[in-house]
Amino acid sequence: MRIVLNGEERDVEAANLADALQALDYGDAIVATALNGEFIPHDQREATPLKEGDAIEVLAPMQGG
Amino acid sequence: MRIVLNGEERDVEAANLADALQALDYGDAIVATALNGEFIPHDQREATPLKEGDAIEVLAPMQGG
Amino acid sequence: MRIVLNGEERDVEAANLADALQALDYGDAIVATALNGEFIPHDQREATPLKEGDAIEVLAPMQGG
Amino acid sequence: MRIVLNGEERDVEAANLADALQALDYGDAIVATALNGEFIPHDQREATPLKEGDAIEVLAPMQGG
Amino acid sequence: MTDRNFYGLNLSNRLLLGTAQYPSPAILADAVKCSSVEMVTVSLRRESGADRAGQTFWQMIRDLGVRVLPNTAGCHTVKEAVTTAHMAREVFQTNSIKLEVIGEDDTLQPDVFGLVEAARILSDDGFEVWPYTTQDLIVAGKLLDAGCEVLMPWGAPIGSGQGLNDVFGLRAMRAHFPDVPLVVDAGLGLPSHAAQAMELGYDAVLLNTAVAKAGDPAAMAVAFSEATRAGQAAFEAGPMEVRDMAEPSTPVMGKAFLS
Amino acid sequence: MTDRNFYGLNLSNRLLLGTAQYPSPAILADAVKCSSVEMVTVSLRRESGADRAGQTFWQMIRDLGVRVLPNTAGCHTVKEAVTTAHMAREVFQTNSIKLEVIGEDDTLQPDVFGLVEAARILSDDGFEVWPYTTQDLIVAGKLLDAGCEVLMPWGAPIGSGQGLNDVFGLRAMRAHFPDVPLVVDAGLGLPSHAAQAMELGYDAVLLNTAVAKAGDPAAMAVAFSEATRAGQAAFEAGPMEVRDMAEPSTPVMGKAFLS
Amino acid sequence: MTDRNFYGLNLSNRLLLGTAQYPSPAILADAVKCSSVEMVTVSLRRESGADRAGQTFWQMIRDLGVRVLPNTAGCHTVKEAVTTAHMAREVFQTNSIKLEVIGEDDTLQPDVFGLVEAARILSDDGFEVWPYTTQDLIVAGKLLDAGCEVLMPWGAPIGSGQGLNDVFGLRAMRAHFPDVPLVVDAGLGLPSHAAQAMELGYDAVLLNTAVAKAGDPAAMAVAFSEATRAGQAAFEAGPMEVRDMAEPSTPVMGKAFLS
Amino acid sequence: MTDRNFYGLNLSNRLLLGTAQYPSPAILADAVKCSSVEMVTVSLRRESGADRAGQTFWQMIRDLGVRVLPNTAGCHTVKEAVTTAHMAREVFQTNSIKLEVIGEDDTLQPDVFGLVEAARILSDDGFEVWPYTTQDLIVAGKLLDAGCEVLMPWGAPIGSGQGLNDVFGLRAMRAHFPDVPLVVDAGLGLPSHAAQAMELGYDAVLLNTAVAKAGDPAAMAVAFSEATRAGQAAFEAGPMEVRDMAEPSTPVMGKAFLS
Repeated sequence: MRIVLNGEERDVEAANLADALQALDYGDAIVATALNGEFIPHDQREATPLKEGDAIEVLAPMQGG
Repeated sequence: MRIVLNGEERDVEAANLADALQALDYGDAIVATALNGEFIPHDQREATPLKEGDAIEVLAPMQGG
Repeated sequence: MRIVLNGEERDVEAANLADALQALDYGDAIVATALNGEFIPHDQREATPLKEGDAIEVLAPMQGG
Repeated sequence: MRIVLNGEERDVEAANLADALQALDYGDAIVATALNGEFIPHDQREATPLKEGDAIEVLAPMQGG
Repeated sequence: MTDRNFYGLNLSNRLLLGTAQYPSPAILADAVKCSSVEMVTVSLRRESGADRAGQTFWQMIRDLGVRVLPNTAGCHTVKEAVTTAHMAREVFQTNSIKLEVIGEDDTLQPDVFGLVEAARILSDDGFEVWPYTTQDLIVAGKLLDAGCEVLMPWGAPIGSGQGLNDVFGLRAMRAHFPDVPLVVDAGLGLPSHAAQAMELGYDAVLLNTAVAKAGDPAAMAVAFSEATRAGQAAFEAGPMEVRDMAEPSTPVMGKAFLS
Repeated sequence: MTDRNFYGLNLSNRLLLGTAQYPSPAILADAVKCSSVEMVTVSLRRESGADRAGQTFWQMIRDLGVRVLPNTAGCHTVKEAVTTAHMAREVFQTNSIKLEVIGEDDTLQPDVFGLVEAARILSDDGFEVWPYTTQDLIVAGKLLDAGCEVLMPWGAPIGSGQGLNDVFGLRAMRAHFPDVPLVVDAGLGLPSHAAQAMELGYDAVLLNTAVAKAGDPAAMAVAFSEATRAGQAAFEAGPMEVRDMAEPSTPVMGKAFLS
Repeated sequence: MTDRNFYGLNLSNRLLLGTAQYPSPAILADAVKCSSVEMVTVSLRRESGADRAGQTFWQMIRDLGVRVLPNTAGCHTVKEAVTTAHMAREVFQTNSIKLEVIGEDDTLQPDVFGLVEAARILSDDGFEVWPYTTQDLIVAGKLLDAGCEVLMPWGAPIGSGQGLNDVFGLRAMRAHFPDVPLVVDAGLGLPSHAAQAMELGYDAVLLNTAVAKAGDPAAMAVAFSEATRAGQAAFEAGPMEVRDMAEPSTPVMGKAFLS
Repeated sequence: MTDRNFYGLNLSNRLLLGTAQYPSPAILADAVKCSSVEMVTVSLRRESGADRAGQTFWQMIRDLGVRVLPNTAGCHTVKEAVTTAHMAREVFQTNSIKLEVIGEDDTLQPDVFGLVEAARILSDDGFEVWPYTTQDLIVAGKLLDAGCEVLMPWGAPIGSGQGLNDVFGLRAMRAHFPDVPLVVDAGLGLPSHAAQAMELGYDAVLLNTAVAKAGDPAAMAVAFSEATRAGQAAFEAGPMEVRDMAEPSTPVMGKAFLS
């Protein structure tokens, strides 16, 4: 299935957001996720199905001012 | 009839705003009027009836910064 | 003998500046002395005779900015 | 005779400063003169003889701030 | 900049003058005439049928033959400001309005939220809005979107005479809106403040107290008028580059050796 | 202040202008005429019998019909300055001399020791000395003792255009010598600087680079002339008191209730 | 002021430090440790499953044992800011959020309209909002109404190092909100700027670039930390009255007569 | 700069403190101890054989174990200053002297003519002269020629608390004498002033009134001490470049797309 991960097109086979993170090698990384611009809390990732063309943002802590 | 003119209680007998201005000695003074906080254009004064307790503001040009 | 000590007239009987300091109760106080506007070092006080009308300044440490 | 005019070596035959100015093409130009660092007023130029190696400054009005 | 216009209006004198707080009407008239200002601000206040003070004032202003810019001074709400603007339009027979929506009484700074809302309502209703605002660029953008064609950021609190409190903000505003007529309104205390504002590239200055409360208001009005023109001319003439160190003005070349 | 004179000389235009660094003599002439300055500074430099550049310049200045104030620019010693002054007196036919004894080349600040000595020598010799000095009050006092009747403290380094670097010093100097004609000389970059100097109570300003190096020198000269007059007028008219907080210019009394 | 708290949080070190732009993570860690700051700002950025840069950074910050204040840097809309805040809350496990809604990219000044709206939404949702705002008192009032218990007016544009561009505005804000914790956020370039902010009565300063871009960031962090404490202490100690003229510190009484 | 010494003396604390005007000797002692200053200024005044006030004061200072820098405060002539210096040397058993030759009583500014003369006499006589001077570069040069190895330009009039009135002058002085120990003496009112002086590259600050007249002198002394160290550290750490416009501190790269 074709999705957009952090702005880049990717192919991934995953029933839901949680699976996708695994498939995309995030393992147990501490990240926050958004699907098509909406925040998806950690505990809702499994219940969040993906479809062709979905845009996923996976964010982690970074330097900031 | 008891009305409030520029913040002060006044007695005036007048069918409408135009009459009231006459009765209140404004004659042909260049003024703008408001009734209960709403602007009443010059040409609508006659068509604007007054009732007990109405608040009339009669304003004229003044120094300003 | 009439002298001026720190701006005030005083009577003192003393052969020299060293004696005068004793007579004026300075004892072993740490002070610097000037006679008629000239600095008189500690070790020259004895060799410094006084005469009627001499102006003596006796200065000590004080607050300063 | 070898002299220095405004910092440059020049040859000039002149008995005095007035002659020198003529010989050096100043004609009736409005200038002020100094000889070896000393101001020579206009009316003393003729009475001012020149000798080998004299340094002459000939100055005129110029822009200034 | 010279051919900059304000809602189509060309002002050769870029000093706009307030009409309040003068020792007497005669001195106000004098100040206006001597400084040949072309536009003055006025307001609306309660008129009594008995003395009709406003009628006399208005006649005096008309006799001066200057344009008037009515204000909404003292209005703290959108409704107050809008109603006052409508009343001013009828009385002064002009679509021009200096829009003030005051948000705080110690600084008399504008309530930029109410300001933008009132500006939109009035612009939509055909007014030419001259908004008294801050140096906030986002607010400025919203005012332009609302239909304003002139912006009037404050220099300092009204009547304080402090001058330009935030030169950086004024400079940024000029840079950000190169094509918008900008007027420094309020807070100026001395002619050098007016000159400085114009040197920054501003198109006009508006003030009142500094002239009205001067020992000699007419003379001060002239001084501000000249300083405003001087600052404008300097901006147009292209100032020198500022240097860190000194540079001789008198040429060094050709200097005599006299030591 | 208006009737303040400079060695008996009355100047209605309190802007004194330098004549150096202009793009062309024509532009210099233009700047002088347009701004109607009454006094300009000039210097002496080496003349060549061949081209006689100085003669042309001098004729041009005379045609302008302005007074000249010769300077001793670039002189670093008392002897140089004194000799130059004498040569200037003969050439320019004036006792007036702008006395510069430069002590340091990065800032071109005066050597106040040499300055006081040269001022005494020249004053005793009948010169009317206009000393280029600092804001140092003790130096100022010695210059007055030496015979100077005018003092010219710097605003900033010559040619820097920085404006008034030490407002406190200038204010203290004005307060300390209320009756002495004071001229801010050097360092001004914008008309607002000139206005500010006059608003401090100074009697004149002298500048060169800010006008000569402007994109349009003539227009800038006019701007400085107007700003100088504006600052002078403001000082005389009596400025308002500066306030910490705002004060409404439009009267609050009589404001309508429209909420 | 010492016992002023920020959403119940007591900070003995009133310097808040950003974590961006350091030459290396080690140097950042060093700066934090040496200056013993207690709270640092962080952000959220895209993570790649491959390198997981963010994980490393986050571990480093946790090892430092300081509190984190996540920001919404770069967000230009309410929606962006609100979504980012929610994501930050989950990742950083804190309700604290430094709310930035940028309105203009040259100055990076806040969009005060979006800021107030986002502040309300987030406060209602249980966030402790630290809003990056201007000196606008009306905006400040709306932020407090929206639920903010801390205000963070800018000193100058982010990363500019200009210091306090509008001292009047900062002073007015302090005077108007005596009981609100106020933090000067952004624009500081030197420790003296931080000291000045605290001397005005501000409760903390937040900065990043001035430390990160210093030649020796750790040393500069310490310098800012000390200057911040010094300014705070000075405000509490009660500064002297400024005087126009001099007053001898050394007593005149008792001075010897030696002439 | 850190290893800069003052006549061979190394000072780890670059704050020099005056000892006058404190509410009580105990508070002075407290201020000195808490701020761990290493050198204080003192003076000489008339002693009465009866109360011997000076003896008590001197004992207190010695108990503090700090170095003393005697001054010639209040001296208006070379003779007075020189004689006072000699008397101070005998009493305080030190060759160090803070040389003041006051020229004017409203500003207490130095008489630079008398200052240079007295500095030469005292240097030739073995004194280590710390001259209280202005920012005049030529005067500074003459003081160095006279034998001074430290220069102490004023920041503002003694006791005024105005801060640095002429930053340009101070900066020029630092640039002109890169290798001379420079101390800003007098006029500072707040710790930020001290930090600013050190950030300009000055080597120390000397003050009295700002601490002595503070509500809590000991706390203020500590604040000045910290701010001085902070400014020194900042100068050594290498400050960032100031920018005209904003630059995001938080990286833009990797920002999420959430709109």
